Amino acid sequence: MRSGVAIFPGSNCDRDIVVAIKKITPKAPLKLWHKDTEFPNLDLIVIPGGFSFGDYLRCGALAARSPIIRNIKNHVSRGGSLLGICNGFQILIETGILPGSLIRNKNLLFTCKETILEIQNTIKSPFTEGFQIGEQIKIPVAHNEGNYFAPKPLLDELNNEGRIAFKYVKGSDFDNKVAYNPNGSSNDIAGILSPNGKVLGMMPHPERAINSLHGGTDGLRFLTKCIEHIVG
Amino acid sequence: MTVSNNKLYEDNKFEYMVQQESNLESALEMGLTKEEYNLICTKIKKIPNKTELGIFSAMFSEHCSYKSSKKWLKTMPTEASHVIQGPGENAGVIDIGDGLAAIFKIESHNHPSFIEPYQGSATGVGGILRDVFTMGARPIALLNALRFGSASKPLTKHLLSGVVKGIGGYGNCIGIPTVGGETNFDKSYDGNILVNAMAVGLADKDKIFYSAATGANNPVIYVGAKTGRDGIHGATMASAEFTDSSSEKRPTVQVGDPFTGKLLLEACLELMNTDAVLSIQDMGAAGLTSSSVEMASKGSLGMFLDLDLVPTREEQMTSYEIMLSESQERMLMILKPGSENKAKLIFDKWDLDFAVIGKVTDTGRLVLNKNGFEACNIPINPLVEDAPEYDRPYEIINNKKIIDLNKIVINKTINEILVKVFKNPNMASKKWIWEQYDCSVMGDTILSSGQSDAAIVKIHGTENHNSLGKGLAMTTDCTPRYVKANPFEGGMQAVCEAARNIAASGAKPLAITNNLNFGNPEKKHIMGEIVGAIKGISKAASYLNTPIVSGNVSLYNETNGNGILPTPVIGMVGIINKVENCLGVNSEEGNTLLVLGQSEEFVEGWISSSIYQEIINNEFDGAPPPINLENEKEIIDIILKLNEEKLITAAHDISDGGLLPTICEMLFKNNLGIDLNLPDLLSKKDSKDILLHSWCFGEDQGRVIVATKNLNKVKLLLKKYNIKFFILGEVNSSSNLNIKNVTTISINDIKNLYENTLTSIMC
Amino acid sequence: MRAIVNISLKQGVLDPQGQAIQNSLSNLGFNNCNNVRTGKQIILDFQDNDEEQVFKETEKMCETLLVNTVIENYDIEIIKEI
Amino acid sequence: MRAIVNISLKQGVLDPQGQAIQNSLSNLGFNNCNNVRTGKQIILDFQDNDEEQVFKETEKMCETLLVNTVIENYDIEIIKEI
Ligand SMILES: Nc1ncnc2c1ncn2[C@@H]1O[C@H](COP(=O)(O)OP(=O)(O)O)[C@@H](O)[C@H]1O
Ligand SMILES: [Mg+2]
Repeated sequence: MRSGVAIFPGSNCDRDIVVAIKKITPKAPLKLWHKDTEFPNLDLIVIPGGFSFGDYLRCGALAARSPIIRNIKNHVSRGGSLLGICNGFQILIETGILPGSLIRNKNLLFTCKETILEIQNTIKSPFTEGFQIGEQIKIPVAHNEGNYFAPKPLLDELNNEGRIAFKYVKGSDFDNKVAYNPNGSSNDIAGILSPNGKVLGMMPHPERAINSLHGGTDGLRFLTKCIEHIVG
Repeated sequence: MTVSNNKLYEDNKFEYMVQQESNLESALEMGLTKEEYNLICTKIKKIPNKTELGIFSAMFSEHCSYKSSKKWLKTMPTEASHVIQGPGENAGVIDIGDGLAAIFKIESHNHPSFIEPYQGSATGVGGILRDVFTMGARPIALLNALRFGSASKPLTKHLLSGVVKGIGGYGNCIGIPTVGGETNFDKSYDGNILVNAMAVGLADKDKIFYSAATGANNPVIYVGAKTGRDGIHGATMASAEFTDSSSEKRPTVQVGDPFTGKLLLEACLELMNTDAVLSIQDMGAAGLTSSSVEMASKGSLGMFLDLDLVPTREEQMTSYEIMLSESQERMLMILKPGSENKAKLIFDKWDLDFAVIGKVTDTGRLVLNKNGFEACNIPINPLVEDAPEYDRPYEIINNKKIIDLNKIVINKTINEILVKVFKNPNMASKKWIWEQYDCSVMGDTILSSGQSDAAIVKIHGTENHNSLGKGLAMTTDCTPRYVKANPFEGGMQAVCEAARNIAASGAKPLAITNNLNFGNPEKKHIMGEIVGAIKGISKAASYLNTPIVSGNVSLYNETNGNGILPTPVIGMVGIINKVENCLGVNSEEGNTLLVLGQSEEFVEGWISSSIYQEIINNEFDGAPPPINLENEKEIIDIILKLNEEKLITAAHDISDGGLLPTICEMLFKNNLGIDLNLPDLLSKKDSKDILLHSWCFGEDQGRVIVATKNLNKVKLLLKKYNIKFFILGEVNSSSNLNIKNVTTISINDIKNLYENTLTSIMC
Repeated sequence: MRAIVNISLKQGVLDPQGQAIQNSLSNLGFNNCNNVRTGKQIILDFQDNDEEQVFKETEKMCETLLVNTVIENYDIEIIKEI
Repeated sequence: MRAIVNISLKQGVLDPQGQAIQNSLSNLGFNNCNNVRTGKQIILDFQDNDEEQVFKETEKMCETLLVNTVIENYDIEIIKEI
């Protein structure tokens, strides 16, 4: 699988996602710099977490106007898979690739906690194909602006089209380290898909759950299945 | 040197003014004394102009010169075979094997955080990170030691929430995990909060960068953010006692920009990967002044700077302002001649300013040009070597009172006391704080806040087929009330608790950074606290072979004459060879809990200066628990030994609150219970017996509780090494802490208090 | 010449910060205020002195970057003399 | 009655956000703008209809909560008809 990680000057989870992908496939992802206007065709591009341009103005707003974005849009129209994690999700929203908006957490606090996600989508997507609807995975969040907000018609549309990838749930091994809907998202939304299922934006960080000692290994399981299904 | 030139006057009135001769009055205004002013005039053989005087005043400030503490700092143990660089550089450096070095330091941003909690604490984090990456290290973890006034005050809430937001705002954005720290509340901090931030980084042992200037004519480079009028005279402010009128100094607040900080971090590390950098120094307190003077002085050289070439953010800045600005995210470097273009490309890539602003000289003088005129020409030596060093009179006051147990009127049951303990924000969980910190970015965090006595961060890339890798353990500790009661014992205690915490996480203690926060050193008893604490820290540090490799001093933490509790914070770093062997505090069903360092015969716990004593009497009183260094070392060694043999699964040191609260903390996570054994001597006592209470809540040092699945093997080993121990009981699923014939305590109820006390204060 | 862009949230968009401010205000005893909303201001200084030109350029900046028109409204104010 | 509080950074206080926006604008080809500063707006709706009263109350709110007077300036605008 040929993958790439888009790096903005304030990205800070770029190394983490590279480490995670390298645990799964031998081929290291290509590092794509935000000023790059050309790169080879790829199967998967990941936009990692961080604070792309300091998150000034609006999270992801300045990044969404970088030169690399046009190529990322081309990648999507070629049918490539695209995963935006945390700030990456915010960037996807700002580019218009995914709909809605991500606003300040309801409690106005940066929140770093584990969450339990339930797989929800009914449309086919390489990102969740390896899971049953209703399956749960434990993945941490760490963000200030992850409160998914959309007008009712859009929420209905996402729901009806089966494009809500994950919801925050209380889960079975819920304990005090785990937060249920830590940011106040509408309908407990933690991640959404594009109409063709090939673009996923999610607030939680799967690349931070790849180690049995810290955060568990559900993130590794999730990313492994994603990669398996993207390769086909 | 006075410039009475019309052209200069027309071009820039203000520059003209700062190039005028100073007088005593201006010296006093800048915080210098008359003696210091006279000394300056004599040493430089002229009357300084105002820019020159400003430079002296910054360098002579307590903050830069350590004039009150230097004499005593020199007495600290700073050497060991694993120390690569002790105090004197931007941060301390120790050898951690495999060709790697750990680089770390702690620093205070107390005064700025009181004035503007968000920006003050954010710039504190930015500053300490620069200290670490200036030396070539990639920062891998942040910690913070915080002290606030009474938790019930609205001002405390405002300050705490701003400080936590600021620390998170910077650390989360730049992408370095905040993994631990400590937080205390006490009314003595009402007018002077303490915000100490610690950063830990990693570098290749043979690729460490220092600040000494080298080679006359080598180019001096300015990189990073532009210079504005931020924080001018911040260093002097940080050295002046607060009065109510200090709110007038407010516009000098510096604003942190973690995004630019991140760019600077990446650009510097990228440049350090080439061979271009000869020496490098961050611009911290007193900005361009202290960075240029320190570089030149350490290299026994001089420096010429053309201030017209300094990238500025504001119009018409004077030489005085440029030299004293404390704008953040800036660095000064000396490059190998000819490598300027290569370096500039890297800074262009990261969209940062890059300017050649001068050169190294062999004159031993600091010469500055502004608007084509010489704005400053002074010898470097007096700025550093002749900086005043005071031998301030001191008196060490010890509270020797040992509370007579028989005189204690017990007015509460054990349950009620336990409730009081966990309703105390000092004892309750700090999760409201640490959940606002990104603790897992960089993907190497193994244990962070709330999981273990010390945080553990994996050393990236050390994993191999038989281990998940090596890790660094880190903690900050200080119990100010002990230091107040007896500075020497309190100083030792802080070191020992830190070392115990490192060991309880499964790691070997290695070295110390320290932040000495005290009141006004011109008062004899405060100076006594400083001297006593330094002596105590030194004694314990050398006994445990954990030398002091870096640190920071913050004095004059007083408002209207009320000083803070003496707070010498110890930041300690240790190493664990296999992170999978790390230890947390949480026990599991079926574990046996044992307390090490205490025997069956031990019943009379140390109540003086304890939390228990405060609960009973509403105020702290009495001597702190004594420290026995031999015992401390024994306990540390045995924990490491037990862990090496894989005989224990959790460990938690007994500190504030004593035995019973410590046991509770080991049961919380999994809602477990225990039938607690009592020593024979206590088994027939009734529930209001003072010995029973002192056994439960005494704060005797040198004790750690461990959890094991292998009681017999543990006992054998403990006997072999002659370690005192007492078996507390087996952990069960009942969720009750049961003391036979005395009481039953619901762990769930206590846990609720523990978890929610701080949150309910803050929300 | 200066352009001031006032950006506010569209009707119906959740404003957690405004809500939090309103709560704090009422905790502090300010009870007369029945709604709080937050907005942003961006102040742009131009060398250009042609009002229409500056207005048009600012409008374009708003549409391309400054404003998230999905959830935000804006208006532009031009100040000739700074 | 409505009170609009415009909050801006004091002269000389670093505005990293403004700088980042300015950079981004110039990368997008907007080169005529030579300085960008950011500010906040807080819009308060009152039941009260006494202009002086509302102004005074808003001023008090600014000093106690809304404005960080260490680094920010503010002005208050009263709008009678919303
Ligand atoms: N300001 C803070 N930032 C991060 N973690 C904190 C902070 N204050 C306390 N903690 C965490 O809370 C836990 C308990 O702290 P403390 O009571 O000081 O522990 P101990 O007594 O074992 O030293 C530790 O894990 C510590 O790292
Ligand atoms: Mg402690």
